[in-house]
Amino acid sequence: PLPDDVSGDHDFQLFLRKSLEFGRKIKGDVAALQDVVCETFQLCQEEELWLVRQHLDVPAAPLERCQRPGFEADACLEQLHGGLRVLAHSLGAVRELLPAHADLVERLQLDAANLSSNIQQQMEELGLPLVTFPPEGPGVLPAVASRFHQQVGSFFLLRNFQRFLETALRALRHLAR
Amino acid sequence: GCASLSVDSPIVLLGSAVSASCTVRAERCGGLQRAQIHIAWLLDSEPLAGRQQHGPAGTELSNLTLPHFNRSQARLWCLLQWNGTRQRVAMAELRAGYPPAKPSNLSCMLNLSDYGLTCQWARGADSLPTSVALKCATSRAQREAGAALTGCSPRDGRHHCTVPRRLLQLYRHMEIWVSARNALGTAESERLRIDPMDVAKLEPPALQSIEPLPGQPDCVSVGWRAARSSAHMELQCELRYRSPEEPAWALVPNISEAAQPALRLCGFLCGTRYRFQLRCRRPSPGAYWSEWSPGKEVTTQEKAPAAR
Amino acid sequence: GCASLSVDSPIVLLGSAVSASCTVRAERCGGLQRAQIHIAWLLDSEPLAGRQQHGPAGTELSNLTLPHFNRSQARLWCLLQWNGTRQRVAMAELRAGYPPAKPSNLSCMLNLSDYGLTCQWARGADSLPTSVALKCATSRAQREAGAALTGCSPRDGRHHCTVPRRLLQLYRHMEIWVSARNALGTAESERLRIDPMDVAKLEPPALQSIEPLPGQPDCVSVGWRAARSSAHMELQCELRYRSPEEPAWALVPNISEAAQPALRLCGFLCGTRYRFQLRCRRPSPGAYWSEWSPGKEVTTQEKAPAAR
Repeated sequence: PLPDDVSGDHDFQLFLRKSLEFGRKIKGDVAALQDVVCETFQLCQEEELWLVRQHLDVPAAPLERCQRPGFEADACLEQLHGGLRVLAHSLGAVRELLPAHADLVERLQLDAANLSSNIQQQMEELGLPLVTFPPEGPGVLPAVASRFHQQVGSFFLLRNFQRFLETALRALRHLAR
Repeated sequence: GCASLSVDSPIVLLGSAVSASCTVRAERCGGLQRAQIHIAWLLDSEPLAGRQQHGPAGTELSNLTLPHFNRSQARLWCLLQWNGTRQRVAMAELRAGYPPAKPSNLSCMLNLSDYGLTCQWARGADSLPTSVALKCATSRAQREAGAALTGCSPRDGRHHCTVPRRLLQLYRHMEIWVSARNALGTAESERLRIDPMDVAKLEPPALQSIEPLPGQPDCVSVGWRAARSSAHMELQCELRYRSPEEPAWALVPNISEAAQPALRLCGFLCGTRYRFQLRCRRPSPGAYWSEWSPGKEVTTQEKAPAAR
Repeated sequence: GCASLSVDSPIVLLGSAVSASCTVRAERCGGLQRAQIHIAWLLDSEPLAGRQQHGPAGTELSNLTLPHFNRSQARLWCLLQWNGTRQRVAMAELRAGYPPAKPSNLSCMLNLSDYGLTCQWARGADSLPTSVALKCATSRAQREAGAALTGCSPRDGRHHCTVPRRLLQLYRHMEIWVSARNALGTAESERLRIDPMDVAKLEPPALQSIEPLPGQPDCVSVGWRAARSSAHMELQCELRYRSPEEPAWALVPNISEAAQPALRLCGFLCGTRYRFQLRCRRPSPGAYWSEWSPGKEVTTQEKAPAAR
């Protein structure tokens, strides 16, 4: 677990403030990309896609150690680190669907991977062990048949990412208090 | 998945008919019973009515025909009601347009600084995603074998591009044309048969000196040089001159490169200030004039007083 | 070949000695007999005298020493007389100069439109071909392992370049320095330890509205928004205002992003026209101010007539 006195440690507080700001930036870019998906693919309302969703296994990154009752600071940081890596990797599939917005998607991938590595470096400086698994597979959307299913897959990937960030920001704010 | 949508042809001629069919497999639709299936359609956001019927192997089927589909681009949606919500279960992207218009007014110019051949043409508006390429056939064998190579491709939406030197054949005729292709067909421009050197845009020549000729007050000697980049070329140049009083330029045409380094001209008024400019081009059809050289001025000699 | 020229070191410190040796193999020199060989030297076009002697295995040898070679660049030629003509038979390029000067005044700025980090520095004149690179070390491990990567290289002769986003690490300290290398050595600038986000150049904020506060004639409400590209950021902003009569701006410092969307200020003269501008920066050392926002003007309310 996190060393007891770390919460008051200046470096750790600076890390949390920077991560909060970085998280807000990423969340803003995810929202912008959701607008693009809505405008480009006419996929805007989640409740219209539940049926199709059942045939897609869009991975969501687990964050139960960042929420009550299972909240545990170091385990939460580890889940944040792992989840950001998976989401950064899976955005590759979205990039192919939106060639005209490749810059925005690439920036999002870079930012998510960057925040993940910031967390990793901070944990290393705190002497916390960190197990990292390479994200496997071509991306989030395994060989789904139609373009439509890929587009719906990208819709849910971004929605999962948005929810992941909301939970992450809440956890970071809690740690910063 | 729960449903699949098939369209006879996703890209059609503007205004022609499109038929689509949505097949729903109840058992894969989140517990929906076959009897509960009501298939609806949307063209972008416009509701349409299909003809629903039982399909093979327990599927439910709906067919839809768009008699005159005339949107350049649209999304056709197949929807179901499920748990009181409207579910989008399948989609197809439709496009309508025309085969590419025939590119016209193809013209090319060779740039002597990098020997790139820049060609431009006129093209109608594209109704569909169209790939455009400038084709070059150098040898007769290549032409007959239909093995033309792509000289260059214009960047999106532009009507010009530049064939790099390494794909050109100088001092021999090439055939050049524009090919435009989309899902509904291909169109080719007229073929331009040119030797790239014949359409070289020359650098302007240099007027080095203009001197009155001693004893011939109405004559001058014009010293000039072709630009370095055309020093080795056959040239067809023309000189224009004018005194401030005269409204129009006088022209001395068909000056060849052999007239270097100096040209003798007579017929000038004495004691008059003249301004001279020179330009050159290749002596071939379709050649481009260089810009006029910077002007040079001279005042011809006064007439010698008649011996009394 | 007929002759070979070896130099102890082709690139030397300006003014230091250079020794060269030219070896001639008569049998490979167009029928020259050993006795006829007379080796001459040229430094560019300046004749020099060498010490000629017989060399091993029938070769003829000439040694030359330039005690103080101080040309930044020169060609050393070895020549023979052959059939009455002077023959250039071997050549070596010599250079003299100094190790690179230490780059200084390194500063960087992050551009928020593409998140490229542009760094610039001061550098002495280069006496020799010098390769310059901006080095970045992100993690501590990279720093310790000396595994810094090249963020960017300035184009010939320039003193700035831009590290692309994909090589940056945001929100965490990086070490950045300039490395200059030539044949005589390497020089490194001081190391800049920065989080690129701390040197972001912000877009100016927007002053959206400035309204007098009812019942408080000396107060106004300033409505403002940070630029979109810094909407998520911690900010340190300052407001300046001035009425036409006053020569100097008054300043309201340390306005944080939390003061959005509106800020209440008092202490203004009544019935006076004021002009307001706002700017923001990152709340970190070395941060750059944005430009001032476009100005906005307001006239404060007249004082309410005292009740008699």
